[in-house]
Amino acid sequence: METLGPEAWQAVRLSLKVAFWATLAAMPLGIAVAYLLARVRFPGRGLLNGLVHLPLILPPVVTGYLLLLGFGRQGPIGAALHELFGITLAFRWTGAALAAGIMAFPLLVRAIRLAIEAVDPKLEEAAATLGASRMRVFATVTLPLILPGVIAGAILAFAKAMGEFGATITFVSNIPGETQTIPSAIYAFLQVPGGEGAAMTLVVISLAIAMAALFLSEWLARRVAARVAGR
Amino acid sequence: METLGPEAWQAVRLSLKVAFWATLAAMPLGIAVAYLLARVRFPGRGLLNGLVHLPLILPPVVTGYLLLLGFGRQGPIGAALHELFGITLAFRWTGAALAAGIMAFPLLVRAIRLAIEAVDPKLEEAAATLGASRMRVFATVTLPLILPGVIAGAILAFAKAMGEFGATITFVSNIPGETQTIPSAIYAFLQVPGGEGAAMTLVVISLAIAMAALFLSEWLARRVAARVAGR
Amino acid sequence: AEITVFAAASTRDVLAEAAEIYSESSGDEIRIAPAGSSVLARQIAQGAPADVFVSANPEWMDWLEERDAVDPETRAALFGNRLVLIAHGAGAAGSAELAPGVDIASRLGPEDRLAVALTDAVPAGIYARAALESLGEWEALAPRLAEADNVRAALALVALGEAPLGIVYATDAAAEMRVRVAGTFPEDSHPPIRYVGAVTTAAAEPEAAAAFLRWLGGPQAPDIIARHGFAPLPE
Amino acid sequence: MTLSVDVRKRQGAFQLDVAFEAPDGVTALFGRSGSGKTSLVNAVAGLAAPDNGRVAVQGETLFDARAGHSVPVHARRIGYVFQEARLFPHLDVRRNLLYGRRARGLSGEGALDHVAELLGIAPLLARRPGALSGGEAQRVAIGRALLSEPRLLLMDEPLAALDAPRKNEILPYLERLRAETGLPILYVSHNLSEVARLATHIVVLEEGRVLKSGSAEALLSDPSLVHVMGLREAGAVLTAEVAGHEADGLTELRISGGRLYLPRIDAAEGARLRVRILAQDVIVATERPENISALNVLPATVRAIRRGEGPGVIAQLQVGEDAILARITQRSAETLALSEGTACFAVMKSVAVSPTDVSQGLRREA
Amino acid sequence: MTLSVDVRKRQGAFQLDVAFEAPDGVTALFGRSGSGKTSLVNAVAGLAAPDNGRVAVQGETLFDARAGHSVPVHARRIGYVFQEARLFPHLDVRRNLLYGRRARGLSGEGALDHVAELLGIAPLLARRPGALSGGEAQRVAIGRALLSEPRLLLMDEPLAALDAPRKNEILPYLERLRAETGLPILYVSHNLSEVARLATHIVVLEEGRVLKSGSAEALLSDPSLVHVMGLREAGAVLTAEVAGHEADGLTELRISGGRLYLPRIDAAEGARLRVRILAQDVIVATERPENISALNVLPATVRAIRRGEGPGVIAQLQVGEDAILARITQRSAETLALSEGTACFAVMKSVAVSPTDVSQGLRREA
Ligand SMILES: Nc1ncnc2c1ncn2[C@@H]1O[C@H](COP(=O)(O)OP(=O)(O)OP(=O)(O)O)[C@@H](O)[C@H]1O
Ligand SMILES: Nc1ncnc2c1ncn2[C@@H]1O[C@H](COP(=O)(O)OP(=O)(O)OP(=O)(O)O)[C@@H](O)[C@H]1O
Ligand code: MOO
Ligand SMILES: [Mg+2]
Ligand SMILES: [Mg+2]
Repeated sequence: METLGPEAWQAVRLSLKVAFWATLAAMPLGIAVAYLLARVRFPGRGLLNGLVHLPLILPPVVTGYLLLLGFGRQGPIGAALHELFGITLAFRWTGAALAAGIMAFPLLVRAIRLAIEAVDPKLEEAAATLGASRMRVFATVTLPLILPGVIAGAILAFAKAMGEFGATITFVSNIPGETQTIPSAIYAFLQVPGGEGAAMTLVVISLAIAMAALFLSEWLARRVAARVAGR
Repeated sequence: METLGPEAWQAVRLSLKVAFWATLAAMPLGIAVAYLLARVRFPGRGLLNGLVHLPLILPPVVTGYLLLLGFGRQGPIGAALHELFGITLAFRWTGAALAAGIMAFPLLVRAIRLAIEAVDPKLEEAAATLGASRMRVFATVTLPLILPGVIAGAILAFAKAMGEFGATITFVSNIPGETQTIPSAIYAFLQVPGGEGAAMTLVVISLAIAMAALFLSEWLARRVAARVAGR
Repeated sequence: AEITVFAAASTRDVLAEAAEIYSESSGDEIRIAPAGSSVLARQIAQGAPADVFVSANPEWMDWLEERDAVDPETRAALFGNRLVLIAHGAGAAGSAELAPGVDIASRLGPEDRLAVALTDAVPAGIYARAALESLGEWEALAPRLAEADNVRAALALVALGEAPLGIVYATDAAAEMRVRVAGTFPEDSHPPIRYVGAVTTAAAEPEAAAAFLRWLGGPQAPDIIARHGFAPLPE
Repeated sequence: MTLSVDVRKRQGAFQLDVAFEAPDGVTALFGRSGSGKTSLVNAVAGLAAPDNGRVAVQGETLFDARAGHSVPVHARRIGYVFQEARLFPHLDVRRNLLYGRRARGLSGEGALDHVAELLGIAPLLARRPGALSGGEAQRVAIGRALLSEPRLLLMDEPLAALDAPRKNEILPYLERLRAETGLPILYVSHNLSEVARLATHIVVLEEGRVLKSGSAEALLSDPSLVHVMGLREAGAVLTAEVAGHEADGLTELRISGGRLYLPRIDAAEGARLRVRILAQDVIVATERPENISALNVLPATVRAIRRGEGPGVIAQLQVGEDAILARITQRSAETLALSEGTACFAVMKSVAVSPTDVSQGLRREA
Repeated sequence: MTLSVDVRKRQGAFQLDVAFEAPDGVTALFGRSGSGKTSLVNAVAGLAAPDNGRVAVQGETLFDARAGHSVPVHARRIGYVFQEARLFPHLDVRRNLLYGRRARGLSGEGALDHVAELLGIAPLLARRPGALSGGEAQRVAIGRALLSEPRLLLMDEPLAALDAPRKNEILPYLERLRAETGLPILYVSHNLSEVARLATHIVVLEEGRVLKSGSAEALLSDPSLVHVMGLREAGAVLTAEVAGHEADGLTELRISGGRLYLPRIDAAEGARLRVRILAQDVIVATERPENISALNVLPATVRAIRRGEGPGVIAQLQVGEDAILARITQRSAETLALSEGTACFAVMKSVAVSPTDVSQGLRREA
């Protein structure tokens, strides 16, 4: 393995940052959407479900392209965000986080949704008879019970976000220090003669991080599951 | 939207074929691995879990490259398959199916695994006291109960397989009628100025297919879940 | 000043080395953002913070010009490349020019394929197709291609022996030990391979950017360009 | 009326069609397995919306199909002890118990200690539900519902999983609850002695309909309900007044037809209460038996002799203004030549009318 | 010995340490909530491995910690009716019932119809478990276990969810099962009259240990177990022989101390059976009462008077070679001047000793 230049290390740090924020930001929305899909019947439920899954289904490049069209500086949403809140996503690490978050979103939602569906509604009923409103039931019964699922989903989303490439490079390009994540750096190394060594080193690093995350997820989820199962 | 040439339609048909077989072939293994991960404690469990998740975490190009190394004509597995069974994967639609299957595998395993973990072990115990061996318990109790999860996972895997691009093109390249799937065709269209129209038409087609699959999955899973829940 | 260069991925190293040298003399910071030309062009059209665009083919530059996203005044061809036929395995480079009637198909086994980049999408593939057509080989080879999504992937197919033959840039062939050049396509068998650069209309410091581009076309650059295997352009 | 129910609901082939009014106190829902008890209780709790009808508690309409009105479950303030415990697996026993108090913003510890003590779950407070036995879990579930301070308590066979001594420990608490707080309870049970002990009012369900509804006294003495209640449970319920407590631990009760001596009852002199006398515990004698351990010998007149299947008959005896049932053999009836109008004595042991069948704190007609 | 158990297992703060041998027939596991009954039954079924010890059924060792031997659950051929029904939700009732037969390769329909009829679940065969009431589900679970043709049946409070008439319908079937097939049963129950009716052998657990183990007769008559069984359930079990059936529907039984008349019992003349007489159903008289509906009046001698708490005493009476317990008031004991050696009469109604407490088909000592 080759030793890596400062740019590569920058990519590692950036990837961690991007994946972390992407996951964190996706979580509340992910939980809300998963709850809607699992427990509420409403028109457009199928559509919402489809929408959530889009990033999984579309080639990532297409997702990136659509993001560029929508959230780019010229894009309607991108322009509005900039106008109203001074938020720029295009070609910033925040945009990379958006892309990574959107790509990881379906995984997050699925994991949480399955966890919610596994919660016995009888327990929620019992909580309601004890005076807990729907919100309270969710916070005090459903949420603690799905925690293993949420953790597993979050760490999976994190791993996915770490590995996301196509949508990210298409949306926010490959600017060192700003949007060049590990996969983008790998791509860049692979595109030039003699870059394979550095690319492999990065692959190994990202593998190590992802594996560590997965082990952590298993371990956490098992601990939480034991607690939650009342053992 | 532009009208599509015969090559594009060929890509649509091929994508369906590739995704179908990828999903079908991944299913038994996916169920087995999910069962192992969910219900059996063994050394190397964490490693197996990590391995299964690799395709989700690695940039797809890297996965494709690794496939090429392993399953290519010169690769040890590819060569052995060719020698022993006359199976060639390289540059064949079967290889595309392999790539798609491997990329979709983690989704399949996760869905099934969560479903298995949601099955009440008390029911499996009850089956054992009635004389059912572990295998029989699995076939007659666990499997029927996880069916909604399996269906949801399978259709998700199918959708993912339909959208897979990076690993596929890297492994089996882009041979019209053999390995040129919808995403490859979209990618090609996007590479040239003015190709967006044709690309978008294909995007819409693949969206339609994926959405149909998702709706089907929801519907099936709900029906099966109702049956399985004993209602 | 800080200059961001959106560069066709294959030019990252050559531009990075050039930039390092240029920075020392000029004091400007140069950042290279490497990606596919098509991706970069679209991003620039969407207002990407690029000061300079270096494209692997002129079409995407034309496309940006039409959209007033680059300054035509600053557009310049930077360097060229050659298209070569490569074969799996190490060995001496046969640099012989390929001529009509070379019958590449006959060098492929019945199951074998010729690795190229996408022939109707990626520059290297488009050039390869043109070259094969002008040599009269296209008919025979069209069904025997393995088209990769970029030229480096085509190179990898040959390097791993998955395809015995491939068509790539000379720059790629030179650095890969597991392939040898089996012949070079005549310059006139395909449109000239030109990497072109221009300053974007959105550039924060168009002057500094233009200066860098001019420097690339100037007398110090050819050494660096040649060292990376690209073909310096005649004045 | 505390609870007014009038609901119709179809479930597969089963049709629930029930209307009744329940006064304050404990209303027992009695009926065979599958008669619709749980379905009905769910409708009251708001867990299943009836197709049609109306549910009101203490004058407040909780559900009205015609008005499209339905108070959400959590706002009904109806406690529910389910047929299965349904404890929250992620919370320890203490926090399970306090769940309802927290949800309703009630302060906790004092009430918790009290209830935990009474239900014998104080040593379990730090445990997780997964480490409880079946009966322990059910006691926690009862405590949890009580602690949420509902205005109506639904209990779906809450004691079925408990052993007899534990049952006998909890029952007095439920009685006291009824007496002290006046908390109205809708109580599902198969166990007639539980029902007799707790219920002031009984609703008998059969195949989704109300077969009979009325005061516990009337229904428990109703020979026409013997097929639902079981022969062994046939009997009569009398209203009695505490006449005094005696030194040897017996309590003297006054009934319309005389005096009854029972093991000490924890009620003040003058208190009115209900006594259940099972038909099979009553011996009929045509002359006053002497030198016998049975302390309760009341003059009676045979009102009717009903023959059932088998060798037994039910003799309905008039004792003062009350009717008592006696289950005796046909042979005895013939030997004693019992027929309508025969003067006789009803003989009952004190302990046969044990506290289990004494209902305390009877409220004057609601 | 049919079942030989000697297991130790720690669960949190709870220590199970139980050894007993159970003969053929029905062995009742009796004990308060949390005493370790379910834990023990699980160890026998193989669902939880003991830390230590040995389990053998009909001479075959199923578990032996020292030898590291453990037969897998499915190969033990031990049926298990769980405290909760645990029906397979994805199978209809019919296929739930046949599950064990299919797993063991037994043919089905005849046996199925028979069992479904007996348990009253024939109309439910096409239903899904989700559409069953609590009691219906439990009946299906019983049928499912029976149909798997186990060599030992574990039942963990199988009837707790059933109403009295249904219980009384199922109990005879369990009795017949015991009599006809000799299927040994380990039966967990809180309900002493169930236990009395079914069990040939009783194991009393207290805090994870065997408090007492022995024949049902001995244990049900044991005054020292009153605190576990509850005062109301104290009584005696006698062995009797059918002397004859009379025209008016009564059956005459011969016991060591005389004759008993009971409502008709379905047993041949000469058959031996067991009769349980509750202490609270026995009246003591010092002269033979006349003109009284109680048909059973047996000469007796007071063996002992035990005072408990409260106003009651337990009089142990010698009736022939048997001991009978009578629960009477202290006042009566004094009035009648009962003391050791007093000659007296035990008076019992026929119906008080109803079929529920008659155990049929008693096997000669196993
Ligand atoms: N979801 C359902 N679909 C169809 N039928 C149902 C459903 N739930 C219950 N039933 C039927 O409705 C009837 C009443 O059920 P319910 O649970 O109210 O009975 P229950 O009186 O509580 O019985 P138990 O004493 O056994 O608990 C039963 O016949 C049952 O089979
Ligand atoms: N997993 C566990 N961890 C710790 N303690 C446990 C666990 N499971 C059961 N116990 C404890 O073991 C004891 C015996 O439980 P078990 O379920 O065997 O009781 P039981 O006699 O069946 O009671 P019940 O009649 O209430 O069903 C109880 O005190 C219970 O709290
Ligand atoms: O230089 Mo390219 O556009 O990656 O083939
Ligand atoms: Mg019920
Ligand atoms: Mg138990």
